[in-house]
Amino acid sequence: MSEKNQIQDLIAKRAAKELTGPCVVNLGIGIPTLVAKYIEDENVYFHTENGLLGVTDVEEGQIDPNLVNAGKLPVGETIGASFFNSAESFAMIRGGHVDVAILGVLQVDQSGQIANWAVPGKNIMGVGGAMDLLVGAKKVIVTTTHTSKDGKSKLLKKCHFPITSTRSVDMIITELAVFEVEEGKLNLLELMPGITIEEVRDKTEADFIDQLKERAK
Amino acid sequence: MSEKNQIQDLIAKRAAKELTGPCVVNLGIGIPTLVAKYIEDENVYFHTENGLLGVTDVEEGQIDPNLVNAGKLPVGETIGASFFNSAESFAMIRGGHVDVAILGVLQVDQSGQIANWAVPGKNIMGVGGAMDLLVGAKKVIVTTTHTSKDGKSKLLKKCHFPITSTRSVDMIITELAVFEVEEGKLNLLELMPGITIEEVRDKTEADFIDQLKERAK
Amino acid sequence: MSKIHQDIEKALACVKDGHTLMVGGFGLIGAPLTLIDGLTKKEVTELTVISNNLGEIGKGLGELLRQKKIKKAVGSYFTSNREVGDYYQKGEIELELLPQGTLSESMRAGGAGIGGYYTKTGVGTELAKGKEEREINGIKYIFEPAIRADVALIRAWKADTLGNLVYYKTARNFNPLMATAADVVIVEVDEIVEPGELSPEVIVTPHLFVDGIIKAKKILTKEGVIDYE
Amino acid sequence: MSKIHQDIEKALACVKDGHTLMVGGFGLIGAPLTLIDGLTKKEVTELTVISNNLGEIGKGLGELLRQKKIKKAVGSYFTSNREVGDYYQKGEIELELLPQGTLSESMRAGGAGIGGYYTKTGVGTELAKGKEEREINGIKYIFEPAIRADVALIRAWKADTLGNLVYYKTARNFNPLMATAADVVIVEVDEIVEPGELSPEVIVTPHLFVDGIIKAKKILTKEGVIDYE
Repeated sequence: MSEKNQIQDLIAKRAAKELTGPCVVNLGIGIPTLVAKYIEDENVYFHTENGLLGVTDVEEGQIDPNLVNAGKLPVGETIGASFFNSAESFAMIRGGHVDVAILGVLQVDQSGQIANWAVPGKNIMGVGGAMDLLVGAKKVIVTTTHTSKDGKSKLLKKCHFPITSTRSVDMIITELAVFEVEEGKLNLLELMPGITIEEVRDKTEADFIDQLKERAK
Repeated sequence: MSEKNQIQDLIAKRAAKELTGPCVVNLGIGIPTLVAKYIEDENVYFHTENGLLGVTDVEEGQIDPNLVNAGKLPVGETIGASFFNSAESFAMIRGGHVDVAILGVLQVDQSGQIANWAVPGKNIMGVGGAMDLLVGAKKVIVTTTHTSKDGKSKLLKKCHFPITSTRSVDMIITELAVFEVEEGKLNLLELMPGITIEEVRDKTEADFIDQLKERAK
Repeated sequence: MSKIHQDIEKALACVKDGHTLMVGGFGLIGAPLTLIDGLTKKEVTELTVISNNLGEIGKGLGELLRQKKIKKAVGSYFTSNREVGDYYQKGEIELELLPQGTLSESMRAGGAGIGGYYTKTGVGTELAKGKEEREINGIKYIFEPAIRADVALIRAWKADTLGNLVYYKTARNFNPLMATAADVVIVEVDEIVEPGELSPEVIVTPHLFVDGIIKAKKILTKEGVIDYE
Repeated sequence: MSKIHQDIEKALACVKDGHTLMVGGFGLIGAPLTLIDGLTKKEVTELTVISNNLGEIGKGLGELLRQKKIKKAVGSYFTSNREVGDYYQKGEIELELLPQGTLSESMRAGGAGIGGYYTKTGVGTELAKGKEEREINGIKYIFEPAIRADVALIRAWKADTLGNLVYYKTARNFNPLMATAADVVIVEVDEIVEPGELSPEVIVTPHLFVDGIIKAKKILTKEGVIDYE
């Protein structure tokens, strides 16, 4: 497994711990999609905005080209699954019927606002369901590498890419640490195995409050 | 058959002539409901706002208490029928997907506006689907006795009961005559068998234009 | 963890004084007769009931009306229970009348995270009084706000144990809409089946909308409402 | 009187220069591949296409893009065909981007006679620029107008000869919504059956929404789009 894949799996595995059934979860493209493979609780139900509640893995031989997730990847359907149209699917999302959304980001700031759909100076070509999930899901968890490819912090004082929503996310999970957003501030809750707080400070532009001791109590 | 029933059947039978398939028709309570029995064209489909496209008669022995029309009367379902919820049903109506609505009235005026849901001085207790049908159906046909029980014209210069919609109906069928509404005016198109224009004039408060000759051409 | 209640009192524990309830059905057709019967036996007051009708005289919600548990009713056609008019005259109930299409659309909006919408229905009529009018592409509309409830009591035909629902003929009516528009949704059903018995393509209400399930003990027949078995 | 077309040219005769088309599908999944293929062979220009994506590179609506038949596209995710960006840069196509939930809700509104509605989605973002903001019960919303089209081209799994439709798995997506929101609705299906073969309880699109039916000649497989048989 490449280092990139190892990091992604590490993040996904940690995010999976946040999901305890019964709950309905929508997974974004990328790292979020990996979360599903670490879930054993059969009361965690996966929703995909293209019209399926009850997403599961599919084996190569069982692939159906007309059964995909929001990333257009082949998936399977669980026992007890249901299909619905796009408006019904987003009614579930906007209407507050999805418990958790796990999303990737380009940037997230210390108030918990995220940017994950557009980059200044490039054509704005797609938004998909990101904005709907942000306003609708009861809890939003961000899974992301701590830094971008050029080594810059993705956790910023303020997003400079266009924001996805004015709503703050609830939790941020990276390969270095776990943060929660509370009253517009970032709390550092947890270090990933082998990571020091100095390393986190070093790679994080955003201000955060060290709650490690509070959490350990 | 009582005189009242004979009059109702006469009106319903005339209204039935206006329906040629393929079309989707919603029938109101009362005389409109009787129209169905004079339709032989199997491409005339009946819609009921409580959630069924494909309403038909039901025999006594086949009555299902959970299969009713908007008047809560037992009905049957045709081959090719479909069930849907109330919001979907009214989306069909408001969205312009129902070709014809046939409705009863308390009053109709010479501009084609109708009053069929409330009487001043009495509690306003129900409106049902009347207002939706008025704004949504492509064509609205009124079937009504020409006069009320106390002998007064139901075709007025101006409705004095609360109107159901600002939209004018398209056609009015009574036991005396058939009118169409064109550009806010009433045209007399047809006399019912054995009725004279004098009798119509006598029993009609509304102004109307005699188009009998035009029509006969 | 199971959504299935054996006990009507427990199924209705979520209903509190002063709550707004959505109650399914078109008259008695598709009404949650068992849950309504449970409400008649529960001490609860000052309810706001959102339902197309208030049942029939002394039947269904008509029984709750007689018990004076309903402070306010929101519906489209109270005419089907003429006692509603009597209680209204005596000042014992508030009424809010909405066109049936507006009632159902407002529920859908409430369940779909829509704040409000513009409908043509009612423009220029008494029911538009006090409502904002707006012209869109040359057509007049009025604004209608979304509606939601604390609890929805609905009836379906079959539920699987997860809470997926299918309905029966015109007993469907408002039930699937109410299932989306309340904080807590309790459904009574004729039959409870295992997951997988309802095809994913035919499920009308997916399980994420449903909080509690109880087997119906009352059934509507040609002869009226009777007890199961 | 039959809605069934044998001939793709006749099925597409309703599409005229300058028309606004809704085209079903989430990428190629559930897209009316036969009808799109027909459009590539038809002389038609200046189309506005409302569809979640513009197909993939050179596939589906991506082929129409290359033919420069599309003046404007309204969708939520053009990223799945990176050629869209190239045409946009060259000024050869206008784009309107909507959140996917807004795109689908606006279609539903268009089909349901709703003039417009208030959604939370997009509030405070670049996609809300120029849109009316309104607070309802303390929550901020933006106004979105309903959208409609001259013609909708959709795909379903089965149609009966009346035009009742059922869909297949996640190929359902936008298709049932588009079926409600266009003046003329043409559907391609894998199978045409007799009335009665689709249960009244499972029909997703009742026949009153459907104007024309054609049997699909293109099918999406794991290996890509192929011809039937």
